Amino acid sequence: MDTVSSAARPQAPATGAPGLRLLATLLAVAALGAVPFVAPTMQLLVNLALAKGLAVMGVTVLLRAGQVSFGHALYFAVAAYGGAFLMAAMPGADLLLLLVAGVAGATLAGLLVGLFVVRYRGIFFGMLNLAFSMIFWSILEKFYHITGGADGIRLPRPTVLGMELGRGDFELVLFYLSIALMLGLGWFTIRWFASPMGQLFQTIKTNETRLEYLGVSPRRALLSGYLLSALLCGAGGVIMGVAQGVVTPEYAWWIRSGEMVFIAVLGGSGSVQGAFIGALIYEFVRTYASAFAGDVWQMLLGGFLLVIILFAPRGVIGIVEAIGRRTARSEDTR
Amino acid sequence: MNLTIFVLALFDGIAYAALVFIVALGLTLIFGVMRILNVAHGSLYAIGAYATVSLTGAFLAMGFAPVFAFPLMLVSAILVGVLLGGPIEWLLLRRIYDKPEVLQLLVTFAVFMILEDVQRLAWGSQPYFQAAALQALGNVTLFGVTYTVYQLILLPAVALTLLLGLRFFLRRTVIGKLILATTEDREAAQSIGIDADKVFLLTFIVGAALAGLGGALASPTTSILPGMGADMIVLSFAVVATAGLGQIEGAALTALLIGLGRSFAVYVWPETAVLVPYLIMVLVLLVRPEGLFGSPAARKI
Amino acid sequence: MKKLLVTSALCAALPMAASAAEKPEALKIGMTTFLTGPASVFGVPARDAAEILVEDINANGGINGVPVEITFIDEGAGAEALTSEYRRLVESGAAEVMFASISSGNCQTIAPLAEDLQVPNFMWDCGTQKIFEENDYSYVFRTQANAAPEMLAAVAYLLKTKPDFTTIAVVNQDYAWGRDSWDIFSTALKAMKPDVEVVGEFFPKFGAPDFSTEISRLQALRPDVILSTSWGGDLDTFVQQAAQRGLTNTSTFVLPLAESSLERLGSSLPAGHIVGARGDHYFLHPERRDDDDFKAFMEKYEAETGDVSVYPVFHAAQAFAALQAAYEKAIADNGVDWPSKEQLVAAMDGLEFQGLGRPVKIREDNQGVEDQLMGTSVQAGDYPFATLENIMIFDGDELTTPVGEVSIDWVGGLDASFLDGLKVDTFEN
Amino acid sequence: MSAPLLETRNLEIRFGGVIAANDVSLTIESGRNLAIIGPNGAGKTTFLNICTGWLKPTRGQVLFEGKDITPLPPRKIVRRGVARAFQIPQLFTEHTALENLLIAVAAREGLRNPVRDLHTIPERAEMMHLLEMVNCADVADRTVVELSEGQRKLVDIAVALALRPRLLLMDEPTSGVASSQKHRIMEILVEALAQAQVTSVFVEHDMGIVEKYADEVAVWNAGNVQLRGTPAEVLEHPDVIRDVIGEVA
Repeated sequence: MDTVSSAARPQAPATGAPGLRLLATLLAVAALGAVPFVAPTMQLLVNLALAKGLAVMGVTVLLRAGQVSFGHALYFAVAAYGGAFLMAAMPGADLLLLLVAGVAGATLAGLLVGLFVVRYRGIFFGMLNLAFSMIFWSILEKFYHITGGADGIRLPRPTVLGMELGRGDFELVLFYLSIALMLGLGWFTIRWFASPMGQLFQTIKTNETRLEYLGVSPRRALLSGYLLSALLCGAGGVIMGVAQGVVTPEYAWWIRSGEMVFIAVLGGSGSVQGAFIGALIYEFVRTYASAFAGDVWQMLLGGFLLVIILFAPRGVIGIVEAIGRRTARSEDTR
Repeated sequence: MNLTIFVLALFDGIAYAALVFIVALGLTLIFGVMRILNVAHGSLYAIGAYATVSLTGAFLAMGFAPVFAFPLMLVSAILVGVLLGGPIEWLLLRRIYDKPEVLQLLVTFAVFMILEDVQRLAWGSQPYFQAAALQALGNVTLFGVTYTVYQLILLPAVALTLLLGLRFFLRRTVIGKLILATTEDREAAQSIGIDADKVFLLTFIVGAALAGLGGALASPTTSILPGMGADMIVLSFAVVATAGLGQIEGAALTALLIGLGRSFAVYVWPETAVLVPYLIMVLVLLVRPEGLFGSPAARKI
Repeated sequence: MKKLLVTSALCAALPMAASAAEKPEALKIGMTTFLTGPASVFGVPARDAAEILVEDINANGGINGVPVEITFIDEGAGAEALTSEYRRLVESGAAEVMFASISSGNCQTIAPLAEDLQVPNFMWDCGTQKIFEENDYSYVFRTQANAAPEMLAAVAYLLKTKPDFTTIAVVNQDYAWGRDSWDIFSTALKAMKPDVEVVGEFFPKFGAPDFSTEISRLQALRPDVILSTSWGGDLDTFVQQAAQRGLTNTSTFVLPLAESSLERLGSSLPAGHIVGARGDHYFLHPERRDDDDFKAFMEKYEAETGDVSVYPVFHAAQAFAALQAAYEKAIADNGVDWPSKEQLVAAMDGLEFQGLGRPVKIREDNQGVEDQLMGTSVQAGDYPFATLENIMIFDGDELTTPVGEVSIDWVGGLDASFLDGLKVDTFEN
Repeated sequence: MSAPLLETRNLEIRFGGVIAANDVSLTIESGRNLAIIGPNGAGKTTFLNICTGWLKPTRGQVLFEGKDITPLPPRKIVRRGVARAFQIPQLFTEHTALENLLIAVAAREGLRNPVRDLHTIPERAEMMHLLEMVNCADVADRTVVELSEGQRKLVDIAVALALRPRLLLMDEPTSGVASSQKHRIMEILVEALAQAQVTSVFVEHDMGIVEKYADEVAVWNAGNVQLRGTPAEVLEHPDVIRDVIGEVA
């Protein structure tokens, strides 16, 4: 089962394009960084979008190996609930400890489930991930006395480097931590894709037989990428949980996993920048569509994705790059 | 776990399994032929339920007898199949057969999101309750427990008829053979003159109609409210994957397995009732990676 | 100095000691309710009532001349969307006072958030008693009762009208309200009737569309009494499916929140089942149904929605009555044109107000004290749905957990004699 | 004399009644390139699949350098020094020719650095040299889908060579290539094998190729080796002319 990311494979960039892309990325990051000052009311929304973008990056990693998981909200929820339980056990816990614990929990869950699901491909891989996330969802939903049941658990504000911050300062710290995570984990993922391990992982998409005949177990190669995807989803989960202040079983619901795949393809399947662009678009449409067009944000997004799939399979990032190349070309000819 | 409890769990399980099977049947048929896991199946199920409740309500208001609810169920199923199933395949899916599997899946996910809002715009968000068909058949008491004839007898009977009917249709009729041929090998089928496009359109309409029928049959047993599609479809995924993708007979057995599993869980350890179907799915796929009835595709080099 | 302030004419000239806020051109409030999902049958009536109440307030000059504007947030969109929308509304200045919420789960999430945002928040409908018992708030108030008096009234009415039952089962929604209300009900019942036997505990999912498996199980268990504190679409589905399979003939149902479903249940709810209303809320309230304000509102509500008022409507009316009374008290206490937030919050202590039932008082632990109405269903024929007979209204003060005590412990310490001492007014219908 | 490079003992495998390998005992000495000829469907490819662990025999053993490798999966056998090239080239279609080799060497070296770009690994020069050896240096940066059938064949072999195997099993290295190109490919191939001191076993139909490039020839028929010897001996043998060459000519 191959996927669209073949189309997203960066062709040999036209002259000047890598500079253009770097410039565009820097501009975008600068714009994001200015949000708390330029548009403070949007800070929470952008922060949630960044958290979702981190998780979507996890799904994008798997798309690069031609695999789609419909259950990665599992790691999103494991990390968020891990953070919530940690705060309940250690009330004064620090934000960074929460992040590390949540991500570690998600990666461990990724190992336990991964050892099982890496034996499968295609629809079975997708559905098995779904099954595990639904098992976790029903545990969260039904074991009320342990997990707080359907109402979820509160995730009170953690301390930052030992300091007890007020709400405004804390949210600013969280916002810039999210941007730092986007840059750090984004850079790592892009480099990892180009690294030997990342390249071996991506060969699962085109020829597992040859991979076996290179002396590499395809399952172990897939597991390496699977763990990274669980880690990224975990990071997103912790940030979302802390930003929201409450974690609910909804975090592990299958539609949230479907959303992540949706956003990955909308933004640009296989592209790290695409994951964040997709997440930002998704959150904006979800929040502001209902302001203009009543409660039809789902229909708008569904229609938007259909247009993308039918006419621009390389997603929004594909469109942006095409425009970038066209302006680059028109400059050359002038 | 005395005998009566065992029998009660059995009856509840069968009634629930019948419904789950009818919905999973359409999903399995579509996947078997078109290799597409139709996420929008859940919305078609819900719209089938809404349509039945509206039609039945209107007919009852005009003074028709409750027994009319049954033919109306078929009408809503056909409406869902033709008015929704047809355009989805013809306008959307037809354009992406060459595209990677994840995109086909996502197109149906996008359609699912669109139809969820269409439901809310058309029928609002408050719950509907229309049990005329169920009440028309009355109750039966077994072991001191009163069951509705509708749930205990009608639903399993319809499920069985659909299973045998579909098997007969696929194996004995010309169109059925065409569909089977296209399932085996689409290129080969086209090379001998089978119009695969027509077969796909027909298959999707039948599959969508089955989803609508599932919703129609479920409508008297439950209150119709937004989100019912999402709950049922995720369960159908479990049934279809456990059976082995595209295996119709397999879907019947796994629906029974999951229906009984869930119902026994309610009696033994209620908290796990929601968990059991997915646990069964994981355990089965652990033992048989291609699903109960799936056949492992030999990897040729 | 205090006496000087009292003479309002004089104080107008004096520079104000407390910092008075200047009169805004509108008092913007936000209200969370269920607009989608199964609970919308419960939340939508409350929204309709709120809109009518705002119209009425603005019709006669608003609050001290300031018109009220209201924005609704849909609780049906889930806890996350609710919290982010709640924050957006408060932080963007689109709401100075918040009414949140219906679901006890959402109340538990919103209360600390409101405290954090320092926005006055009326818990206008949620019932879990844990919020004020687990920590104390200065910006969060409850303008209605909580699970303790509501469950105690149900137990009292059950033991007074059907004292000789032996077995009971429960089917509550699996979330904060369902769990907490059962804890209090069962503790109180065991304390006052130690020989009772609980034969089955079921907690179906919030918003469950189908109860057939639970109903089969209940028919096998044959309990004398079945308690369900579910509400909205869940209660409707449960009762309709139970009636369909004859369970309502073999067991007596105790439904402390069923007043909100009477009209929708129509003929499904037969006679002889115990119905409550989480307070003295009933569209045929024996003491209030002939009062002019009551009749005027009932007619206006029915004209606009085509339905009779249900308890979420009464709770909305109480919240608005409390809002109006608080502002008027704050203005009077501080002799200002418009109170600051601190002044408003201070006025809440011991506030007395009256919605469409008997008067309600806010105690110093910010908990409202409200009398409780219980009755037995009867298909009297003058309405196409069940109405109530053998109505008892219990005094709220005696049933509400004393300030500072934990409900479960206090209720556990009661005994059968507690019933005899209760102040109860009984009405034929 | 050290153990033979590869030895099979009484190999047998059945596919639902059809015997693809019937009591095959064969030894391959290092440095002696062996060609396997025989009618289609005689089980030649199956033999290669058993030797590389893709298929498990119903009976018998496969030994590499004296050690039993029968139960091992292909990846473990490859790690011991056996490599495989395929009749249909098995390449990473979305990667470039050079990247296919770089990935092979990354697998060989077990490179773990998660942030170093594959293109910057020291073995890049070695891989470029390997591409030159197989005469594909000019298409190093073209993705596999853009390559011709012949180029893909050569890159497939180069990928196998990148693992520095001691034994290379090839399935019809020149099939699907224009006959004028066949000899050119074999020359490039034999040259590369000699430089890398790799012994090869290759299935072949073209007797001209066999005669020119094989040190030894084994005739495979009905699931077993019928005859073995130098190309001269085997190709004149009457049975071979009747059963095998008659069919080919």
